[in-house]
Amino acid sequence: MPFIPHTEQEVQQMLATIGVDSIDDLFDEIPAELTQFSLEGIPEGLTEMEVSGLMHQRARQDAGAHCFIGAGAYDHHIPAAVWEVATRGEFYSAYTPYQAEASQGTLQLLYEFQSMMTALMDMDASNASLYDGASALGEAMLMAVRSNRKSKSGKILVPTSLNPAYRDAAYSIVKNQGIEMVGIAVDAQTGKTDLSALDAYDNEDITAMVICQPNFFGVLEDVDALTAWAEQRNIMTVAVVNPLIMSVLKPPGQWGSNGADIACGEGQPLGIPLSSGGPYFGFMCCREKIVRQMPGRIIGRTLDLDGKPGFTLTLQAREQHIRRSKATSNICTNQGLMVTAATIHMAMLGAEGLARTAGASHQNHRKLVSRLTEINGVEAVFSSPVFHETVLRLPIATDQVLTRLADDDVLAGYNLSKDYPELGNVLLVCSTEKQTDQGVDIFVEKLKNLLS
Amino acid sequence: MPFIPHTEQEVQQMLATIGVDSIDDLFDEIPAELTQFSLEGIPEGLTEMEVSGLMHQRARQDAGAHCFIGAGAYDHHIPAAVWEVATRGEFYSAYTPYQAEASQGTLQLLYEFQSMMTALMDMDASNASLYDGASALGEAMLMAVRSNRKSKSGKILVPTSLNPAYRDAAYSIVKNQGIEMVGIAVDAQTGKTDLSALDAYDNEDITAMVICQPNFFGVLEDVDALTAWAEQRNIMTVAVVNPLIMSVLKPPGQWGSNGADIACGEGQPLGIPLSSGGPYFGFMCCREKIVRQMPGRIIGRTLDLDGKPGFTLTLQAREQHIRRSKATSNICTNQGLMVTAATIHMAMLGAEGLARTAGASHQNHRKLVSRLTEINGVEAVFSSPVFHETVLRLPIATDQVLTRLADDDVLAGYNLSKDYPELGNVLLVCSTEKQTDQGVDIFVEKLKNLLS
Amino acid sequence: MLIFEQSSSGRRALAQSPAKKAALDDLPADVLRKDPPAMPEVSELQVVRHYTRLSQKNFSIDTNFYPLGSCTMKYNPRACNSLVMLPGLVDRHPHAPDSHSQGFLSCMFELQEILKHVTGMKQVSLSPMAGAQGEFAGVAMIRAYHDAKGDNERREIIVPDAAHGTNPASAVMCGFKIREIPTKNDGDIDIEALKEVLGPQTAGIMLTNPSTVGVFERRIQEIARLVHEAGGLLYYDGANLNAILGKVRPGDMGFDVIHMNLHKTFSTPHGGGGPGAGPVGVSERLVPFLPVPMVDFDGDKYRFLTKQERPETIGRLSAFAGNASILLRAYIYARMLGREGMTRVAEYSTLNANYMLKKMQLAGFQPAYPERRATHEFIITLKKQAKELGINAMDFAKRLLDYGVHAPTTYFPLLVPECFLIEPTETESIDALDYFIESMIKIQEEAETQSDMVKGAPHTLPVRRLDDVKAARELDIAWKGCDN
Amino acid sequence: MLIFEQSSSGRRALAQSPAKKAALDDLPADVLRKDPPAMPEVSELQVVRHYTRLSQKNFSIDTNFYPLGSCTMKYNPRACNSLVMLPGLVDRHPHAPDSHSQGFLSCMFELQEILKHVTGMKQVSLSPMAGAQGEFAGVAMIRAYHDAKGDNERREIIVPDAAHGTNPASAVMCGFKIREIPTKNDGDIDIEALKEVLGPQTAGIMLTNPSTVGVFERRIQEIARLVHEAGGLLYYDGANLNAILGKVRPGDMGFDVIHMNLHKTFSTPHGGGGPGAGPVGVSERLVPFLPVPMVDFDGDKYRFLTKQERPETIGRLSAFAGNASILLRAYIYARMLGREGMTRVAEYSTLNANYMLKKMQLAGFQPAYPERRATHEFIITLKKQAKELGINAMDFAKRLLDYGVHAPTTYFPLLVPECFLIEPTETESIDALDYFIESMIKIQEEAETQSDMVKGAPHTLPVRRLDDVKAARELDIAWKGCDN
Ligand SMILES: Cc1ncc(COP(=O)(O)O)c(C=O)c1O
Ligand SMILES: Cc1ncc(COP(=O)(O)O)c(C=O)c1O
Repeated sequence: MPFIPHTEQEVQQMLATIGVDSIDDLFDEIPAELTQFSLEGIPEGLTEMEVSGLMHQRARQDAGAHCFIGAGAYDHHIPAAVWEVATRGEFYSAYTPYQAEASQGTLQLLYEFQSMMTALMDMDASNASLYDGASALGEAMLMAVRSNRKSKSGKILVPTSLNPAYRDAAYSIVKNQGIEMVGIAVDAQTGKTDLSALDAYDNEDITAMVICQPNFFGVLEDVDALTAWAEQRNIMTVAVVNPLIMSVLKPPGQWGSNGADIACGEGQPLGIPLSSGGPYFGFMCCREKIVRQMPGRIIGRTLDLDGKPGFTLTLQAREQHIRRSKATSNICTNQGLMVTAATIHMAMLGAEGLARTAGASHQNHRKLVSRLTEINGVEAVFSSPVFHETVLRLPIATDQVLTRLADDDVLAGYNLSKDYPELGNVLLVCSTEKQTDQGVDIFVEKLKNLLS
Repeated sequence: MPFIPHTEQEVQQMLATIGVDSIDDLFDEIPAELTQFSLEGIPEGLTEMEVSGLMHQRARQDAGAHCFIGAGAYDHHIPAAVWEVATRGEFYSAYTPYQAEASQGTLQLLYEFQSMMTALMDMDASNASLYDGASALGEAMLMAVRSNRKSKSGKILVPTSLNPAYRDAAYSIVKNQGIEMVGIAVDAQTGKTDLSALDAYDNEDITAMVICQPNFFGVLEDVDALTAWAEQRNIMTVAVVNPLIMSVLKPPGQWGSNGADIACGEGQPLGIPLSSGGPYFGFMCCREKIVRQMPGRIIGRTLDLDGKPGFTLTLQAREQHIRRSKATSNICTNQGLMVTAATIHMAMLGAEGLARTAGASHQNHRKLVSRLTEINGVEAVFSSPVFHETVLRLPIATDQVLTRLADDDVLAGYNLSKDYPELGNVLLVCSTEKQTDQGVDIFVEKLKNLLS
Repeated sequence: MLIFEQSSSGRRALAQSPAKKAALDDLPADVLRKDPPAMPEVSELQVVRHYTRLSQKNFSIDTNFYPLGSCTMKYNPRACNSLVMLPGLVDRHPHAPDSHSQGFLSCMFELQEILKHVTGMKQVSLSPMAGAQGEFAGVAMIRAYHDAKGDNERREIIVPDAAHGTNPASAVMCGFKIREIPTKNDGDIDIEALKEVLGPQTAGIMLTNPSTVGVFERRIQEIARLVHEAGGLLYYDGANLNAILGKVRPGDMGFDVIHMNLHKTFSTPHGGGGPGAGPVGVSERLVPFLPVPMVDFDGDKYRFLTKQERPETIGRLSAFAGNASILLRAYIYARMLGREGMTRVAEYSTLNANYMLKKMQLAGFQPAYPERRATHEFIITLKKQAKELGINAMDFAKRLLDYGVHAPTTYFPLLVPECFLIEPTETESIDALDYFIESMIKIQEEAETQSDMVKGAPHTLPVRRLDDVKAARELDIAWKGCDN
Repeated sequence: MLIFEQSSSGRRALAQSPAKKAALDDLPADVLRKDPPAMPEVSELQVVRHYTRLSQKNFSIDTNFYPLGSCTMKYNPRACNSLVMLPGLVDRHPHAPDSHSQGFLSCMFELQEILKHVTGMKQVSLSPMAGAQGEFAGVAMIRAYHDAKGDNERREIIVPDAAHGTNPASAVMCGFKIREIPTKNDGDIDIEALKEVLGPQTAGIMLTNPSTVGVFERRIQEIARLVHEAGGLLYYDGANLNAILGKVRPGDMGFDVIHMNLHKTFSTPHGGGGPGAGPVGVSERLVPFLPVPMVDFDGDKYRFLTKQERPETIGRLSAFAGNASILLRAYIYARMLGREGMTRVAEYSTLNANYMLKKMQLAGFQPAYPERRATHEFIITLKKQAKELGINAMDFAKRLLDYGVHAPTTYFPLLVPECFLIEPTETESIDALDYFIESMIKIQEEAETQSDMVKGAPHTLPVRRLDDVKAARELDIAWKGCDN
């Protein structure tokens, strides 16, 4: 009985208090015919020592490669203090801060998080997180549809340069609500959303438009032009951005003339380890005027009975526990612990540290790409500027390159050919500030050998 | 300037307040000719990311072997909670609890530690730690000499079955104070201290005697007989024990008729990781009547101004910061954090958990030894019962065995031939509860191959 | 003080970012940011000190008894955290090739299997990231099922009035209309009312069992029969799975789809609001629709299954594979529990709840369902205290904080007036339970003799009661600089 | 409540020890324990909760400004902790063969080199486990040196009256007699008095520079010359090395042996009392006597040197190689600082101390050495307050705790009456320094207007002032069961 403190004597005492003979008596309201089954398929319990041995072994199986994969999850340095503080029991094992007086630690931290995110995005308001970047986009689409009362169509323009997993997840989330996602092509030359492709929608009722920065190819979009186009047509703009990179690139709040309406994305680059894809956290920011359409928890600063400042959940009338079927979203549990870490991480790095991290990632990437494209048959697919991620064309099948290099513990990148067969043999490679010269040398050498 | 928060503007403001022009002006009392030197030999600073990469690399260099070495440091399971709680900032970054009111966490924990150690040893008093097992023995010898006022000789009987590193360290510590350590031979057959060898000292003025349980060979000593012999002659007894094993073996407080006078040893098996030999912690317990001779800090329970119980450093008149040259020891900083972990560890395991851990280690060891001694030419050297550690005779040089097996990532044991050349090719092997059948299989297979 | 208010222009944690600033001279000027965001400029020590001190202002399982009903605030084993931080796990990229994923994938596959067995479902997908997303996935599968059959008129989901808010909200997100049915005075749902709303428009029903009022729905088999006969499917909200783990299985009760809250039943951390993990399990007929990715094992290698292999899936719900390292934590916990441990979770959480219920009843507190067994939780109604003493459930809740105990869930489910939903969990000792009951008895005395003091509680926390109205009216949800 | 008082007979943390009990039937009955020790019987959650809550009762660097003079309570980088916990480091056995030790040994060797360079000594041994053991090792080397020359009459060690208690205590442990010399009013030692005690019986002198009164010993070169001329050696107590790191080196000042407190200058944790690390560095003449083990590098492999290779060593001081993973932490810290970082430690700790000194002086507090520069620390004497207001240094110290600031070192060094030895360290921001000064000013006001309140401080901590006399008289140093 791991984790159960009861002694036999205490159990007897408790049963006597209750007035039953056995624990099984407490289950006497359950129909007897439902309790006949076997759990043989579940292994027997292990001690912590045994499970620790097992997990060390499993961990070693997957460990120790040079990783050049990005594609939505980025291996950035995380200060040791971040997770040492974030996993303190008081943060780690607290519930959602419903009892505000007993949760001022988490509440103040979340208020600080909201403040940092609005600063980073240059937006008015931020919520306290959604599940991940992809589902946040789904929620942002729903929010845009709710917010744009002038439009009836529920049509949302989505560039094909959006991460395909985001497209899929968002589609799963919005498809049952009569929303239509309309693909906008990418310029085959530049890798940017094709501005001229928008002409086709000039006179259509479009509810919202998604704009990525950078897009899935690493390419920098003409965010001002795209936003301006949408602004002129009262189309809600939903920015999907890498928040780390917003420390050096123009943030959504400054796009076009008035800025994007909603900004969302994946918070992972802000202090969350790769850990097989989760838990990460989705963030969402918006303009003040549509804050009541925002899904998720929001923390506000207020005063207590003595006039002392304090923090509390606010605008709860948007949420499912108050509004039930009329809520802005069904989300309840969000990604609190991840946000705790991200807040500490952002405080630790500050604007300057984030900018240096983004900058070094990009600089490393230029080195990597220039080394790789020296190899015969390897070339960049798109002509436009990128940020720390590039699509490369390969002379042989991407799959084959990935498998062979993995044998040498080089994880060469993301197989873009799966999602974009029209691009041929293409590989999405990524760099962060953690990239080492030694890692690049090995990558180049192994790839050269394979291709020669 | 990692870890320095000053901005240039603040520096100027501070210098202006002080009334100097530059930071260098603050060093104007240092003779100029002393400041001409170069630090070229020290590398340039690294970021945390860089040093983290470096340490991961260094760690990988030494990782991943099956370890059958004991010889004073034991690879026991440590619950994850132990170090997660012990390294909380409030424990990790506090000083020695001089300001009692601001240190009740550490002080109560240390009181609980003392309580657990006295229970485990069945002694009256415990201090709050010394450096390690070996130096604790040195201190125990000095304490015994101070405590045994009837004896003048300063002669201490020390069995040759004592860990030789303990003997050396204790000697370094006591040698300048006119103390003589007299070796007592071991019975070549049983591996136990030779009781008949004591006859030679029947009529000598002996101040103290050291008794190990188990001894360095893993062999269980006749602690009752040894203690009784000393008691009859008013010789102070200093027990050197493995505290984990005291959960199943008769503790020092119950040896002979009245128990040992002082018990000390290495606390490492109580929740401290191997970590290359330190930090561990030395523990020391004693009878009430000699507690004022004990070195190191002691915590007492008392009341505060309001009559509320609280904890504070007590009997400080023994210590260097009060008594200076007349102190019982020069020790100041001890091993607080290790004791923090050990206290949590002992609370977590309890008497039953410690006993199960010791028991499983021993049971595993019986399996290991029976497997190894099936190999031709491998046999146990001593006939007496051992506890989780055994001296094996090998048909070839121990060094050679160790080196060859290490190539296969089997760390086969401790080379006892170095310290006891008279025993021939001998190896000290050890088991803990973490030993796996798979590990044993590999060990046996590799050794078999080598010897065949 | 906010971390922003500790800023000094130009200060930073120098060890934490690259020593040199990159030029970015390959990028066009108009994509670059002009002014840096107004973020804190502080030292590493300031950060550590600030957030360490903030943390101390929280109640948490690690520091307090936390009997928050419906939330299963049980001990979160620290090993689950430290082991997922091992190199190889913490730094595995979600797109790592299969060759570098077997360790991780084997854990995921085995977790799928364990959850399958303990719920009695046919197959499990781990990808939903919390309970509500599990609900969404489950209801979406119900819709996909009917749609696949061309049964397009089934657009109603039935939920009891006591249901958690996420149930109707999730159903609406799947495009359904909600039909609410009442709960009877004995805590079971009103089957007559159910019969009335069932029909060809019925897509399904969402139930929690034990229900949110803390009792086991006794006529579950009849309900299942009725719903199935009407052509609907049954959804099981697994928030209360702790009560029955290993004792009775949703699959055997007749449910077609279930989500589990691993952050409740499988003890992954709540983290001040998340993350969770809400795997879904299904009966045979819903298997094709499970969300992707799932993990498959061919006896030799583990691999992900995606839309390619599972064309009828409702799709993916996240960019990668859900809250992977929360799933890993749950896996570690499940392996430590093992088969026997699972059953004991239900047994001892139920024992604790019934013990508390009985002792509180003896102390004069009024159970909402006095004739019923408690499950892993139970409800006390404080309506008498509210009426006679003017001390309501909120007042009791706030005063409990002064006693160092986190308040139970208050005002949920709403149908019980002045309700206290109390869930002790199996990891709490009798001492903690007794301390809670003693505290309640003391507060009752205080309510009778010094009611103003109780109404003014808490008195010993970092803040007293907060002005929620002001918070919503004068919205201050982000720091706007020193001038504000 | 003690953890013992939360016990219940038979309760335990079941995940934490083997599921089966071994028989031990191979062992003779008389060596076995009859009754289990009376230790706590508690659950895993109880342990975590108890010690988490206890921790919150501590002041610490991570939660409070901690200007404890002579103790260098600077920020302890968390990376130093987490990196030494990596598999490969945390589980390396001290007797692992060289083939499995190169990672660890290379760190140790490089640390030896760094410490050598920054102190200006010829060679360094890392093995002493704290400052006091470093002192012991150093003085033992002085003795070994004289003994090796047959100079057996040198049995006196000179220490200033302001020296830390460990200095005389360590010298006595090496069999020396202590000669104390006074400190002058300007904080330097009295060189005339020194001359008087020097002679053929002089083994050496132990100095701290900057001294424990917080000033730099200006005539250090003259002192070195005098002591050397008398045939003695100079010992440097490195507790205050933070003040001069990279600015001036003990080796250049003429010292023959130095210990460093890595838990001060190199920011390894104090851990509520330790562990520390007290490496020793020596000048040419003491090299043969350094304690073992040391680490050697032949350009290819790293290895330990022991008595075999170093026959004149004073021996080993621990069972293995000292506080190895504290040394690793110091190594990590040293690598992050780098060459430039070292110097800045001294510069900014000195800047902070001088700034505080000046501001406190302006606020009316009385420096002990008003004519002198502060080094990394300085002394304020509160004798005026004690005399005129009846509020002494202890009262100020206790009241500071109510302000959330740890008290400076009080009553050390003893020669300054009502002394406050204040060491801010370089990692504290001007805000923290200003807050301390403001608090002191407020306490001064309180002392003038509500002195009883100050004398009764602290008021906001878990306990008020404790009865130390009772603690020593009615000794209660171990829990004796519930009956007590
Ligand atoms: C009964 C019930 N259903 C559903 C949920 C939603 O789960 P989650 O918060 O993980 O989204 C909860 C959580 O509080 C709950 O208590
Ligand atoms: C001046 C001085 N010397 C020596 C020491 C002793 O160092 P340790 O506590 O590491 O033994 C100290 C520690 O407080 C000190 O301040």
